[in-house]
Amino acid sequence: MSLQGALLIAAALFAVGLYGVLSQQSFVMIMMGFELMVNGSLMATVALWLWAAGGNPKGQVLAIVIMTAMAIEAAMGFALVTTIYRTRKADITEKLRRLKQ
Amino acid sequence: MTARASAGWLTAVAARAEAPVFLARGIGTADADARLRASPRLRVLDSPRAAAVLVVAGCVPTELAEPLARVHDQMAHPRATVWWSGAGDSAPPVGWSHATIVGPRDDIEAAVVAAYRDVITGARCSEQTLLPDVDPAPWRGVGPYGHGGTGMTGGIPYGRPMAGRGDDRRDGLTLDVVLARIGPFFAHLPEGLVLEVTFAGDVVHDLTVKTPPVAGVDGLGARLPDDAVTATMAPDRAVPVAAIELARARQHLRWLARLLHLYGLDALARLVATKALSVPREPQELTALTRRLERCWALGWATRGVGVIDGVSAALWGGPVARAAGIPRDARANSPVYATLGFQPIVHANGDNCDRWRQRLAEAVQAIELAARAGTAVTEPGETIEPAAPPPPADFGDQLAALLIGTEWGDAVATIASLDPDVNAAGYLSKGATV
Amino acid sequence: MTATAWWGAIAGVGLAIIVGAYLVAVADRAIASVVAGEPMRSSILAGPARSVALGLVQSRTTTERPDGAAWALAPALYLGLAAAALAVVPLSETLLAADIENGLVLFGAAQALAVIPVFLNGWSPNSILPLIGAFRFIAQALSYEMPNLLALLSVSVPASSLSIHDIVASQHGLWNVVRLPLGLPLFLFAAASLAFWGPMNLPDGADLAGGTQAETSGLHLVAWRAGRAAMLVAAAAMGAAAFLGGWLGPGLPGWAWMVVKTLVLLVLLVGSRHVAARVRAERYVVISWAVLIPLALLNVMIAAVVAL
Amino acid sequence: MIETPLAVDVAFWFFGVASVVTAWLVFRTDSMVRASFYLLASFVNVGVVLLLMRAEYLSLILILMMAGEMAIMAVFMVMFMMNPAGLNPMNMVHQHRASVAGGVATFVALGAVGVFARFPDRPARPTGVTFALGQELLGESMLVFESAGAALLATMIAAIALASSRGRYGQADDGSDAPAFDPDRPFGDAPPRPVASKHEEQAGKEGADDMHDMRNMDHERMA
Repeated sequence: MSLQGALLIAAALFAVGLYGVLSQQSFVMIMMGFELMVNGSLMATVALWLWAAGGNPKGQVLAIVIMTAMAIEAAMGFALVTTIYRTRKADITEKLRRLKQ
Repeated sequence: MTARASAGWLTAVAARAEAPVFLARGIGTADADARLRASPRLRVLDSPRAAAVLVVAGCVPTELAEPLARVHDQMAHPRATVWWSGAGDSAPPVGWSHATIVGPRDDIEAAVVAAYRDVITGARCSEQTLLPDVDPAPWRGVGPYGHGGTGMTGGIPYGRPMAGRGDDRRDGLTLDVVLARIGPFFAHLPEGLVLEVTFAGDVVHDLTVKTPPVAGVDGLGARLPDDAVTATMAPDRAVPVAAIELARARQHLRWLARLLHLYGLDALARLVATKALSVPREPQELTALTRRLERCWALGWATRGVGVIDGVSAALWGGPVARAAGIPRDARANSPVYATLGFQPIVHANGDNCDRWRQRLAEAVQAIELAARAGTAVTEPGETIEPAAPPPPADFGDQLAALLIGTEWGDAVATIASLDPDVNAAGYLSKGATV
Repeated sequence: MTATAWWGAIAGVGLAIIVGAYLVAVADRAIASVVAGEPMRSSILAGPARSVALGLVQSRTTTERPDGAAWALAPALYLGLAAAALAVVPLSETLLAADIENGLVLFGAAQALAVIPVFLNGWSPNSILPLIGAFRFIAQALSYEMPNLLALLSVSVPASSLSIHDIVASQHGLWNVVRLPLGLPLFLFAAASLAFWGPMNLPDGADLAGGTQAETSGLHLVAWRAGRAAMLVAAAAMGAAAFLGGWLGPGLPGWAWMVVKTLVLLVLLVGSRHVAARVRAERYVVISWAVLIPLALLNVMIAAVVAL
Repeated sequence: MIETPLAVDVAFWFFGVASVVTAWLVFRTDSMVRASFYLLASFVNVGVVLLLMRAEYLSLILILMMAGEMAIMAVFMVMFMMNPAGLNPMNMVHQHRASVAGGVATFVALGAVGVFARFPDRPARPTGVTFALGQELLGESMLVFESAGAALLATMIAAIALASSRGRYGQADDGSDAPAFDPDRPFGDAPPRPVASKHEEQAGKEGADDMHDMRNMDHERMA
């Protein structure tokens, strides 16, 4: 257990999430990718808080802000998906070409 | 202790448990549910999976033989069948030779317990599957990935179509729907009724009656052992009023037991089922029960405003359903003998599930009162007899669809149960009524 | 913690679950007998053991193309979550399986995760009625979780701590059931919902032919029912600790008070099955969101005012 | 540096690697429900790692929050996804190679930063973490905490406004068209109504039940 190890795992989570965001067609799967990316950054934050920030509680506050961002991302994501689905009947990105027009 | 000895010890303990029973109701089985449910040595299950004894009650028409076999094959081992044929003269069809056969006047409880004990302890072999164990559709082989279907987002993989989105029934958000077939041995539907339901989540998105309830073939309905009244009931004969009214009370109480079970009140259901088996002769014996149910706010809360039937539809359903909706139509009101007994039809106003159970409970109490007062009075030959549960309307399927589409499945099941379109009970009681 | 303490804690929680689940089954039968007006039979005590024996004798069945791994995992996970929830509840001032700073949060997390096994148990058999039961439970869980967490939160405010030990200690002189009168009813509502017991039995109702357990038999079914009973036990123990003052009480030793209080709540929870009809799904959701969440918020505000 | 027992080290690597593996499985499985539960598993694994890293409160809150979110996620999948079951292979990806390259490059870059950058070595004290956090949240960082709350409230209102059926321009579903179910019609109209296939007539496999017979249905889409 070390700072380097934790950051490595966080980087891997972030990368997997990024892969999902870039590659998936389904909105819900893209959101999963975003969640994983935020998850990775959460882990990195806590690791830095533990090893490098001397346990300053502000580090944990930052982590809580990240988790809030995660919740907001999910809520807005679901709301947007619902709206797009209502208006366009689309649930994968390829169907949204008409959005560009 | 060897493994064998410990297994013997285990089975000996298991054999003393309440026998888990799944009841497959055939024709002429108004009594079966209450008889099994009232017994402390049995446990009636809603699903055959965990049942050890399959009780086939009444006559099973040939078109239901295969579904019945499928229900049988779903049960876990060890399993046994008790064929409770009602009249006792109809042998089970080929393939059911292992089943215990019980006659109408035999002790069904003892037979089920014995079958359970034997099959658990190994004195009797667990029954083999009746149908071949094959997939309904091939699971590999077609399509670009060998997955059995065509197209990524549609097509018919494995021989069945993907779910489609149905029109919205609620708030403008169209969702996926799933088509399923419920019946013919679903515990809370009338015997033989098969519904094709399209579910959007918990909501009944669409509903069609695939097969109507099995109507009693002539004479079959009258085979119930304890319904002496039905045996004597004929249009050209005078029938004792007391017998009619006790049969009515019994029918209503049986129905109430099933409804209480549906709402999860199993202990009360057992109490009511016991009362249905030996209908009390004093109306006071039901006052405690009535008060308890009327005071059970949760039951009122769960049933009020659900499945409202009024106006023309209520008149079509007739009987207690119509009277619960405020239509005071009752053949007994025109009967001279009932007039001498001071009969007044009971009505309720709202026509919802709540008023329907209140209606039937009040009618059961009234029926016991009438029976006590009637003494030896008899109806006039040829007189119309009000059935306890009248036959369902001719456009049964349309009525159900109009009533249930858009409701939640729990409400839909409760509404069907509250209508009590018990074609068999209705069959014979109304046979006395017609002509 | 030493290795002995670990094993002791695990054994203690396991024993509490086995004994508690058995007591739930016995209480259920006893209350049913009272409601049905029957004499007390010997089967009330021995019946649950016989049913377990039947579960061991009976084979498991399978459906067409189930997700076997997830299906088998579901009851184990449910039992495990109940055990985790029970582990943070102290039996007496010194007797506690898992003494952590955030016991209340761990309890809440275990309860929140219970959605997963229930959903899996309904979804994995690949059959329509269990599936509907699974979806019903998600709707139910999303509705009860907020009142549940808010009710739990309210007891941490007067204690200024998330540790259950401190929460019990803070009730010296005045129990939370008096201080926060809305808390316990909200908590019990959520507890019955969590174990989908009695009036809250939406996912396993008779209208779904047993819902999430419609396709299960044998040992699986026994484990599933044990999990539900264990959830009830965990909730009753937590209710006793958080609202009824846990081990506090005159005369008797602390653990005895805790056991008595847990049993009282357990009988309340178990008995609800025999006196209240199943709530309609729609009404359940409306009540949870429109009535109980505001009440729970009010409860938290009362707690804040009391703590000032 | 923080000295930890071997058991904690082993647990750290076990759950850390498990979190990455389950995250990867999210995009590899062919069932939507499984995908969301793998995501939850990944979160729980991260939660355990946070627990090992002494952030007890954060770890438990993360698990608590994600349990609810994954439940919602599963519902959404089944609502919106046309192929949640993996009846047909779920290969719903685009620009796959670029994505893999992007992921790998990101991992290499971030990993390099994590491994080679020099961070100050100031480990946290092992106790009183939650208490300190509470003091901070309701003391110095009150403003941050309050903003998070306000942001969540705004999100709730915005989400409801977006998702409700009536927007400021009238009914949200005006002029919509149904999704494509027919592979030949990518923007097709109404889906074919599920019809009973011939297979229903065939003899049943044990386990496909008749009580609620649905063997001709498409329930596996939920698998």
